[in-house]
Amino acid sequence: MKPDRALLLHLAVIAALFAMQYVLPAYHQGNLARILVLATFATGYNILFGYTGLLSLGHALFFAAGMYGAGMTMRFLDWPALAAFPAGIVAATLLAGMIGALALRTTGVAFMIVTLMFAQAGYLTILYFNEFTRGDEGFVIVQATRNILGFDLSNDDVRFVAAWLIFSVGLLVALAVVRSRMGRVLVAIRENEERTRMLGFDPFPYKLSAVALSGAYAGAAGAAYALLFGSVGASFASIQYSIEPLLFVLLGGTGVVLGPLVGAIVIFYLIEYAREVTTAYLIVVGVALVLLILFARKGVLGSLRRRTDGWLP
Amino acid sequence: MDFGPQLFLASLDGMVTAAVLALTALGLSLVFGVMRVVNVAHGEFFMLGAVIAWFVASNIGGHAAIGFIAALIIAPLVVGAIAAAADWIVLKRLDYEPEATIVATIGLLYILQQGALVTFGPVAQAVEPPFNKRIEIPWFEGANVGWGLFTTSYKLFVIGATIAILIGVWLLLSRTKIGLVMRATQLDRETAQAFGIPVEKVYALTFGFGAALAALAAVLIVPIQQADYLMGGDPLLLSFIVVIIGGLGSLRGTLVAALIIGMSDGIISVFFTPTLAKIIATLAVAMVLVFRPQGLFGAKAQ
Amino acid sequence: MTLLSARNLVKDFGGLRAVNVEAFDLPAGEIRAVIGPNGAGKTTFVSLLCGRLPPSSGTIRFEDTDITRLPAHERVARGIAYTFQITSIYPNLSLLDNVMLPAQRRASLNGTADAAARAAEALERVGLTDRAQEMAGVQAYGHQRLLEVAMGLALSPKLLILDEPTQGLAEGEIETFIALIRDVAQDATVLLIEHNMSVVMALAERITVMNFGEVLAEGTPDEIRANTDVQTAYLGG
Amino acid sequence: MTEATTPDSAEKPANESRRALLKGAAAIGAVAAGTQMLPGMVPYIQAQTSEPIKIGFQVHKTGIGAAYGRWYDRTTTAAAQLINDEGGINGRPVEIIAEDDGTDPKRGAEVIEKFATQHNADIAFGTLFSHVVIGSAPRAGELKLPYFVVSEGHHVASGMLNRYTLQPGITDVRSQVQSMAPWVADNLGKKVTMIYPDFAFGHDHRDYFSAAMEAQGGEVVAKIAIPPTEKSFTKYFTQIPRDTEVLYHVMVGPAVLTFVKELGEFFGGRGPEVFGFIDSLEAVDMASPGLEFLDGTYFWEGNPRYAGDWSSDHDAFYRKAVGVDANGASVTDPKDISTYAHMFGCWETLHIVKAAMETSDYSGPEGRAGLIEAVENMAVFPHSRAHPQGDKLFNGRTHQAFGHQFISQVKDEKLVPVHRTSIFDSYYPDEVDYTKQSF
Repeated sequence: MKPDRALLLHLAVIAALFAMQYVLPAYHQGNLARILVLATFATGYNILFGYTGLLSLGHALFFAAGMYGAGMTMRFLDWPALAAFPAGIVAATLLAGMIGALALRTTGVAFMIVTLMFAQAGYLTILYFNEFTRGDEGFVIVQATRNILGFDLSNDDVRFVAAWLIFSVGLLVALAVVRSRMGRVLVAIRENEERTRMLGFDPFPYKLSAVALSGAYAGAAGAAYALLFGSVGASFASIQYSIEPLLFVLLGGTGVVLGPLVGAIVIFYLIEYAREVTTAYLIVVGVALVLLILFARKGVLGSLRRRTDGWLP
Repeated sequence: MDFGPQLFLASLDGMVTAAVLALTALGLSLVFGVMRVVNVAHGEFFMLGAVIAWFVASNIGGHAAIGFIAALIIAPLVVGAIAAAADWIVLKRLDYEPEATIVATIGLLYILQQGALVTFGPVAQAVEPPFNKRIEIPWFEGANVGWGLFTTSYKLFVIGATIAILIGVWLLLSRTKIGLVMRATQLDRETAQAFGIPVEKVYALTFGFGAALAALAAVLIVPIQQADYLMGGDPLLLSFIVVIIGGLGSLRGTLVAALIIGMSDGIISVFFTPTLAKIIATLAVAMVLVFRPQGLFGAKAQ
Repeated sequence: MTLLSARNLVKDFGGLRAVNVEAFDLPAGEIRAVIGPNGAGKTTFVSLLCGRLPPSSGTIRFEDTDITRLPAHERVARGIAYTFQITSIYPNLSLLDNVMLPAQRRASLNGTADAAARAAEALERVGLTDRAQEMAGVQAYGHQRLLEVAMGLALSPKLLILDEPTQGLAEGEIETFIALIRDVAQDATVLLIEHNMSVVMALAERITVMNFGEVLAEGTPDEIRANTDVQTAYLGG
Repeated sequence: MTEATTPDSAEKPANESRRALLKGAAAIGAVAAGTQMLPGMVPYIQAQTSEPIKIGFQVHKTGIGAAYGRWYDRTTTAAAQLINDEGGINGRPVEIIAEDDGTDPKRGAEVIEKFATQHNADIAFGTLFSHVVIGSAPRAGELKLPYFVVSEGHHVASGMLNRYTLQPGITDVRSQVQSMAPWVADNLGKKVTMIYPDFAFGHDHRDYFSAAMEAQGGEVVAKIAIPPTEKSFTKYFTQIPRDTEVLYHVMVGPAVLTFVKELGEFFGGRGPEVFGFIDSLEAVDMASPGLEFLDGTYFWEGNPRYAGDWSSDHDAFYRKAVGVDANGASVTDPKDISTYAHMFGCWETLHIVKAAMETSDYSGPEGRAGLIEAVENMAVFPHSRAHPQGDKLFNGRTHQAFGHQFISQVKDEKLVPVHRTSIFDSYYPDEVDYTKQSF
């Protein structure tokens, strides 16, 4: 039997990322931990946008749901981190499922605006209940409680490994999903929804699953962010955090499993270097979006894939 | 304060909000109606209008009115030109494909906002109003306490100027050739093209005009608020709400909705906290799109 | 045995009555052609049958079950397959992936694990096996039409609805196509909208003629050929 | 100007921290009298050979905090310049490494990380807005990077943060607010309506001022919260009850000028006494058109913006060093108004860092714990060039400084101090003891 080239490639990437902690200086190791958490967020977003063709502008809400799901259970119910993390994922998945069920009654531009509006309402809700959420100011998750099975998540090396682990699991799950029957149907819905319906597939549960799954990824990333970096706040629910995963996916390559990772790394360091030059570093985000949409719709890996006979999943 | 005057003052404040919102949302609605483009950068055109007004006013000496009038002319023209250029350089090449244009206008949003940060700076700046006389409202309350019962001449001017501009826009759209061409393009792009209408130019013009309306609204409001590079977010969100509740692309619906949303922004804050009001409004927008996509005031589409 | 029947089937678009069919019966095993001038409501009619459009009123029965309210995908599950008039394939997927989807659907409906074999067989039947790994979007038009049919076949339908399958095909391709449909008809009922009368005459056992949304006539090819109403309708009389 | 005296002993709670403070207070006089000390006396030879001490400066260059950031930046640069001119710290020059935090908590944390691991900064310092401090402090604690904030938020002393986060250079909201209440109740009125921004900072105002006012026998008759993103305000003012004797206002963000203008138009020269926090007008010219109504109203000031006979020589020196004129504006641009009531905190904090590094003989990152202990052991900051705002007491357990507050009245478009509170007016019981936390 032929070796599974795609699986081997992804495992190699995962191994290489792990090795990075021995190579990178502390500062870049810290950056990479952050990037991996955000890339996990974007990997889920890619399942929805890249593979299913649904462009959401509201995923910050699910990221925040994960963050608050973990943060609030720890703050008010004194849950241990080990329980708070899945609580964040569950909160985000349920929320994504509910909002998906409503938003999926619309398509295209309306879907984008509906998701945007729900996310905005969510953001305002966090501000509204600021007696509990501490609103924009946010709150700190006490360092002593941030440990799982005796591992101190605030330790730089543990944090890196935790971020790497979450990303790796997310990446392999994404790979499995897109290569499964379900993944094939998601792509079919993206390519031609009407045709897919007439082949006997009901698109709705597939699309809903994609929304919920991407919500679960967002929730995992948000909960991980809270646990690894210790602070929870409303600004993580703002529109900027809905645009980030979109940007990562567009740049890295829509509908390529490794795309979001590439996108997150490139954008992170682009902004990092832009900061040295100007205070208006976010202009990088704007220019990148416009150039990508004009000239490189498939992103870095999307273009690469075309030259590799499309075996890259 | 008694309930009567309290409601009256809130309504007056709401009228000013509604006026500015009507102009801004009209621009967004026009662009969506004619071009089917959802312009996420619309709030940044509003911001640019305010920022340019500050540049103009602070570089022209003399009485505040001179700077203000100059800004009233220059800001919409400059912003319109920038928008038309953005249409020509970016949106046209995307062939106005809906999702791609949204992504592109998000990019534009960042470019304009960060551009303003570089040129204008991060600190809010005030523009002096041409006139701003406090006008007592003859309303007797209890022992005839005077404070609080007032409006200003400039607020009344904003309301009046907006009505004048809206009438102007209506005349432009209904009585002039350019308005006819825009409406024809809105109805059917292909047919319009077949009849020799230069659709691309109409689009650039429409996009510029929509942005100019936002800029104009900003120039009107900046003397009683302030210019600030992050000010585009709120008008964008509110315009979205107005345009969607009013029915996408329906100009009449947009105006009605602007009046309702603007007025209620003032009046709701008498009863509820404004954050709660905004939560309700955004959820309402989402629900309208989900269950009644033609808007609350639009006719049922076929 | 009647496989599919429709009674008082009406579809209105605003004020326009696009379809108004009092009675339509399709026996199992038959090859039926639906013909009629442009705008006669043929595509709308079959769209009602396969569930792409909901009817304004009336009933549709399939294998003695009322399917009027069933969504399209459930009708597909029951054995109704539809191929589009305007080629509707997945241009960015390989031919094999295109047929894998319906094959996978049928396999999971049947509770079997033979999706890959089904897909291969469907491509084999339309003669596209050699191109299985190529992208669908870059294929010649004729091959795309065949792929469209193969996607229908991979569903192993009881009823295959073909909407103008030969439109735009070359002479030689049409010959192949006719042979293919004869082969398919051995174990499926075929409902065919077709403009090319030679194809209709070569394949159809019975013909339904539509005009202004209504059934104008129905009968064997010979009967239809002789029908003056049909001649008037076609000639614009 | 009236000067609050230390309240007589009958009112004093006899707790231990209180006693410690009083001891410190007694010491102030002694230290201040004894010294005008040391600048330039540090060994010169060492300075030639040593690496600079790197201070990571987290600053709001962009985002809603930019007006503050600009002046925090200038103040910090001036302070570092002075310290270097006088021989640096332990003979080593100070290098300020400024990074924009975008007034964003996530970026704030990244900036802290960058200081610790990329720039190898000795300490981090700076920033005002609470959410950035709260987003950054956990990282500082984990990276064991001393983090000196100039935020005036109550989050340090409330115990929310950690041992590595300190606020020795500026007083916090709780003490500012609480020390205003007696004067307001005695001089302006007992029925107060509060207007404040609807987030944690405003809620601290609401909660602590209400409590303090009640303790004075006063009453808060209405509490009006305004979302920080609001652009027009008259509709909120209509909720001010007619029997209000004092209107208490505090606002932040880019719309502060609009806020104050509309307030003035609303009252039209009549209405209740008005008492505000200068936050409502930081970086805003008192002579702006539309602010005429402010004449005669009162403001809290952390440090008086206008120079006058109330100004000390220390303040004059500091003012000149930062480049601020007698009206609180930039010496190069009279329209560029400083955030004078807050920014002294940067100056004073850097001097505290210098003093603590010298006490603990700080020579590198391994000395960070010692540095923090040195700060914790400080109790008194005498009024001096290093502390131009006035003398302060520092509570090492809560990592928070306590100092004098000013109440100024607007006269002829200038702020004239009329009252300076006692340090003890601002004191409250400990809510945390950071010294019990391990390093």
